[in-house]
Amino acid sequence: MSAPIPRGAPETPSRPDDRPPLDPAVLRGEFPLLAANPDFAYLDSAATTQKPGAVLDALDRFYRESNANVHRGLYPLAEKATAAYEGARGEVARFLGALAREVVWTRGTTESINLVAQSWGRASLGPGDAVLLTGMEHHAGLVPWQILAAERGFELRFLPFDARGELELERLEALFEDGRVRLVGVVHGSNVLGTINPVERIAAFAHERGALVLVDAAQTVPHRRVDVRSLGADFLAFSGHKAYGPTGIGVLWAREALLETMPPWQGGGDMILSVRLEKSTWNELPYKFEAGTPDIAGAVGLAAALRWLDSLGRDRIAEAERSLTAYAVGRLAAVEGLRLLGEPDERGPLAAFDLEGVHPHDVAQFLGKEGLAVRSGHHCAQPVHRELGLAASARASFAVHTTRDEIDRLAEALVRCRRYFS
Amino acid sequence: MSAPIPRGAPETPSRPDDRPPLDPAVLRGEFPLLAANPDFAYLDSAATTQKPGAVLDALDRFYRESNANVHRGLYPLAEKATAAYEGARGEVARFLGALAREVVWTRGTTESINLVAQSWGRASLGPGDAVLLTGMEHHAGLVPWQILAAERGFELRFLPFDARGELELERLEALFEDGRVRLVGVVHGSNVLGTINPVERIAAFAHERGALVLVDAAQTVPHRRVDVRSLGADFLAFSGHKAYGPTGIGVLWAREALLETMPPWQGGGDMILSVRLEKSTWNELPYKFEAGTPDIAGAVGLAAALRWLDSLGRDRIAEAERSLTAYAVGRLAAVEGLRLLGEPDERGPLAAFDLEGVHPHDVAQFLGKEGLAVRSGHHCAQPVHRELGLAASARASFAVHTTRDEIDRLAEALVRCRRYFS
Amino acid sequence: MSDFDELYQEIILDHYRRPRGAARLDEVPEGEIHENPTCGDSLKLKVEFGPDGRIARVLHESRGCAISVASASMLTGAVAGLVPAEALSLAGEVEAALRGEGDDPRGFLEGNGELAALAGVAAFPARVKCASLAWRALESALAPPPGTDRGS
Amino acid sequence: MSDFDELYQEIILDHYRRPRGAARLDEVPEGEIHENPTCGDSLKLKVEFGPDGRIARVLHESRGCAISVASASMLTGAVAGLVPAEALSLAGEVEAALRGEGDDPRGFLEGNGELAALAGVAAFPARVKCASLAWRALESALAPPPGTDRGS
Ligand SMILES: Cc1ncc(COP(=O)(O)O)c(C=O)c1O
Ligand SMILES: Cc1ncc(COP(=O)(O)O)c(C=O)c1O
Repeated sequence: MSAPIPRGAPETPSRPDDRPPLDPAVLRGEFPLLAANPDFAYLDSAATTQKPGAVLDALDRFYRESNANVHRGLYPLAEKATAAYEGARGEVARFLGALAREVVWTRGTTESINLVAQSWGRASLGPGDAVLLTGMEHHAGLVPWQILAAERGFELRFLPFDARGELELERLEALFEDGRVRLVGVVHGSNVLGTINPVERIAAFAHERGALVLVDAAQTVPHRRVDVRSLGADFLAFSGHKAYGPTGIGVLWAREALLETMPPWQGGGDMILSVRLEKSTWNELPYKFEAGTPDIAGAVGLAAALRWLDSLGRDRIAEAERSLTAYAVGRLAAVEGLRLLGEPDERGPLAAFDLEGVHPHDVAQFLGKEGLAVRSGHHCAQPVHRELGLAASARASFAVHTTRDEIDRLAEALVRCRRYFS
Repeated sequence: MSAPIPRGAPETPSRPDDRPPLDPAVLRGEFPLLAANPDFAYLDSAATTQKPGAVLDALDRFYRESNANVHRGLYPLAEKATAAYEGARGEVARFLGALAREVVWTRGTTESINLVAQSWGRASLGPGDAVLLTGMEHHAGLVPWQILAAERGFELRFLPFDARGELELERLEALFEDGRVRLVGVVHGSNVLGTINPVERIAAFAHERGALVLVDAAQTVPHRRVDVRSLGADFLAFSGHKAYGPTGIGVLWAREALLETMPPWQGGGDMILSVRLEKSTWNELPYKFEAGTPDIAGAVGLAAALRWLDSLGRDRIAEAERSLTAYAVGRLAAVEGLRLLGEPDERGPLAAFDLEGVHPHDVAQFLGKEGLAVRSGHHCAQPVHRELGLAASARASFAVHTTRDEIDRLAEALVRCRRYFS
Repeated sequence: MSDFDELYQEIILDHYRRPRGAARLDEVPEGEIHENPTCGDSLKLKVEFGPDGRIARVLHESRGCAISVASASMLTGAVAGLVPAEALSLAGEVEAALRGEGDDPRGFLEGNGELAALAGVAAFPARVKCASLAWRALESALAPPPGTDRGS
Repeated sequence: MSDFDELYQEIILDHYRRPRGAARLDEVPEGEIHENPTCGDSLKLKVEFGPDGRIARVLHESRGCAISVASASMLTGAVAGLVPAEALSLAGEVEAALRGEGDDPRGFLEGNGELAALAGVAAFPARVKCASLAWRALESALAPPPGTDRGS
């Protein structure tokens, strides 16, 4: 471990952004895939985002100009690679208002949460303990804990959501009453209901009762300011590919003091300080959790994506998407036979729905042929659907490049779709 | 899991390749980074390879033309992404002589071995059992077992190597005598000694005694034919980034029957069949081991790299590198004060060495300023170095683009280097 | 005819709107419900035999898309009167043809009455699971695999 | 002067070839050996105090590169005569300056006698660990951290 870790400074306090509002039609031009397909409406950004040219260029440039393995090379190219890679870590830290040594690279949100479960959880949880999850977790926020609970014998509890898709916070008191809850896992933005959950309040409540808080920010990092300290998170996970970055890279952020106490998860090169045949000792943070050659180019690409987001301005993005989402909700709600899943107070840029008499698969296939890409299925959130009495739903999700025109096309196609199948 | 899995057919029997020998100087031109730096001698391919244009184009083209999340989308772009991704799995299978359903995507060799340890190992090993490793494992092949041994209470044993860097196979009998060995972990090509180990013989021996065999093929897949059936492997791991592919992607291959019995490792989306709040069931192979959004572009890029390797011809590559390596060994051995680590019968394309009176760090720094990129350190193989009475070494490693001229420059610079520091 | 139109031929939509053999099958235990992991769709299936050992009737409770419901509906007609071995062999062939495997998958389906309408599925790999679900359920109803928690 | 020549100034090479304070320190227990995880280099360090509580002498057994040996060698001269608190504070400042941090890292080193020769290290981030190793060892010799298995 050779390169000094750049320090991420807490985010500068947000100044009002007085640039004109973002224009999605113009931003479309920054996405090569969209620019090449002018009639294609990509409404599946919650599954994965399209990539701006700036990110593709950063990836390509890394391989053409800086490619070498990191940390262990002394020749100039290896130093360049290490500087790019550790610089990317610093940029992620700055983006989250964290320290660079608190940023652990993973493949994505799923691996981040598994890391917490298998390192912190396996070492910390046992019979008599409980982990509290919300009823609207993505499978990534649920299944790792199920697997570990079966192994370690602790209890899983669930905070339910109401008909509008809001968490029933008034139940927290009872759920915590016996003092067994050690961790709360909460999705910041639901990928089905759209709900933006009040993580700050939940964290304050949990911390008063001695529990830690893990935030699944896969659906919020690309869309709004996410500052780990002001959220009050102890762990926070997100995926690069959902934030305009490449596939294969993601982040686990955790408070330094927690990371210090956690045992390593994977073993191998780079995470060690010293290896004897019979025993090894571990490297410092964050390398203790990064065994083997990391996705170097992916890290560089993710940093380029976050830089690109910041250049647009995160508040401007949030504002543009808020207004587009409100428009979409209005247009969709007016489609006959269409039921929106969730009517939360604050909604992220997505809308899942049920179209009476038409299975979501058929909806998506129909829309697909019209050049409208929406997702259908359970969106890796089967319990949410079961709670709503559905097996699956269709979902349209939005990004900085989504236009009102695309929403109009969606609403009109849905009317035709229902006619076609009934 | 929607797309049918293409079937990997066993490799076609090798016909003699009667094309002219590969010309490294010409191949250099296919690597954008090398082509742009004509005086730069990249002698660190064992750490990570440079990427041919064909791979960079495949990556870029994926994002520009096919980017979508896989498996769950029904619109045409998602089908294209899924076809590219599963097609890549089929190509890896064909390359290894395996079935597509036996190919699990990971981040690299390190994660592959951790997966075996934490899934198969945690479920299968306990007090009274032993895992036999060689004394020349990379940390990736050692530390995961150390971590698990501490948790599960089994024993680690080691097959030592001799002064030439060959495994002492005559000791196998004694190591297996008590019938406790359940798994043998063996590095196919040592990343320090260069030794190509006789995996076939070790596997036959182990299988007769009921033990499984895990092969770390990180240093052989890029350089020669690796056929999982003829090796007799039960598990085999390699990294894309060392085989001319992108960072962030690698492979665990395992026999289908083994994968079937292994519990999942990470939990999340895509690896499940059905999720209830309290319990879930697992998807079919290989998806049971692939939680969350995979490195889709990475898989596509790795397939492009393997295609590119196959277009050169794996036997031609092996032949060209064998001859280049023999030349390098001769040139290096003639440098005064230089001691090669290992003199194996069969050597992969690398040479680690000790230069009398000069620390490897200083060697690498000196060579770096001369435009020669070599690695220094313990190369994630501390026990090997300890066995040789060294803390570290310098290592030059070769690839299809390495020229004799670069070797000459290396040998000459080493002479000057020794003079400089003494 | 576009791929889409071939996928949703009139005969498919007809089977979807009026599925043959549809029934409530509350008696089918949870463990025997077949699920499509992509969407959480589920299918229960029950086979009734005649005194001659042939399949007298297949009933299904399908919660799924047009393709999966139509496939289940057509299955009921296609296997009635077959002995289990014949039905199993047909199921295997249909699944292979849906995946586009074999010498002439389209020809095979077109030579099997209404199943011809499923020939359009092969162009949509993501829908193969939907069309196969009922056939897999039939296979495990006729030859239940030893206790396993894998996807079918 | 190139970065390389500044890194390996004559004074560095001199300290490397004839390290001051070098000794065999077999008495230092295994747990107190400092290692550089990049290369497996190791360093043992022993501090001897005078009756006045000041550092009388520092001895080290360095197994490392020119930079790490020279840095250890120069350390012995730089901290002799200091009280522990002064030595700790110097170590902190040297490490920060090696990382290129602070207002004027080069100026700081150049104002500290022979340590000026370490100013070239900041241009080589991969070598900062080498140059810091002895200073970290000194810190833990003077204020051993509570039992930890982390890297230094
Ligand atoms: C023999 C061997 N095994 C395993 C690895 C680890 O590979 P990775 O860092 O890609 O996981 C390497 C490379 O560093 C290696 O040379
Ligand atoms: C809320 C939420 N959490 C977790 C995930 C999993 O992310 P990944 O598949 O990138 O690991 C997703 C996306 O699928 C998501 O929407």
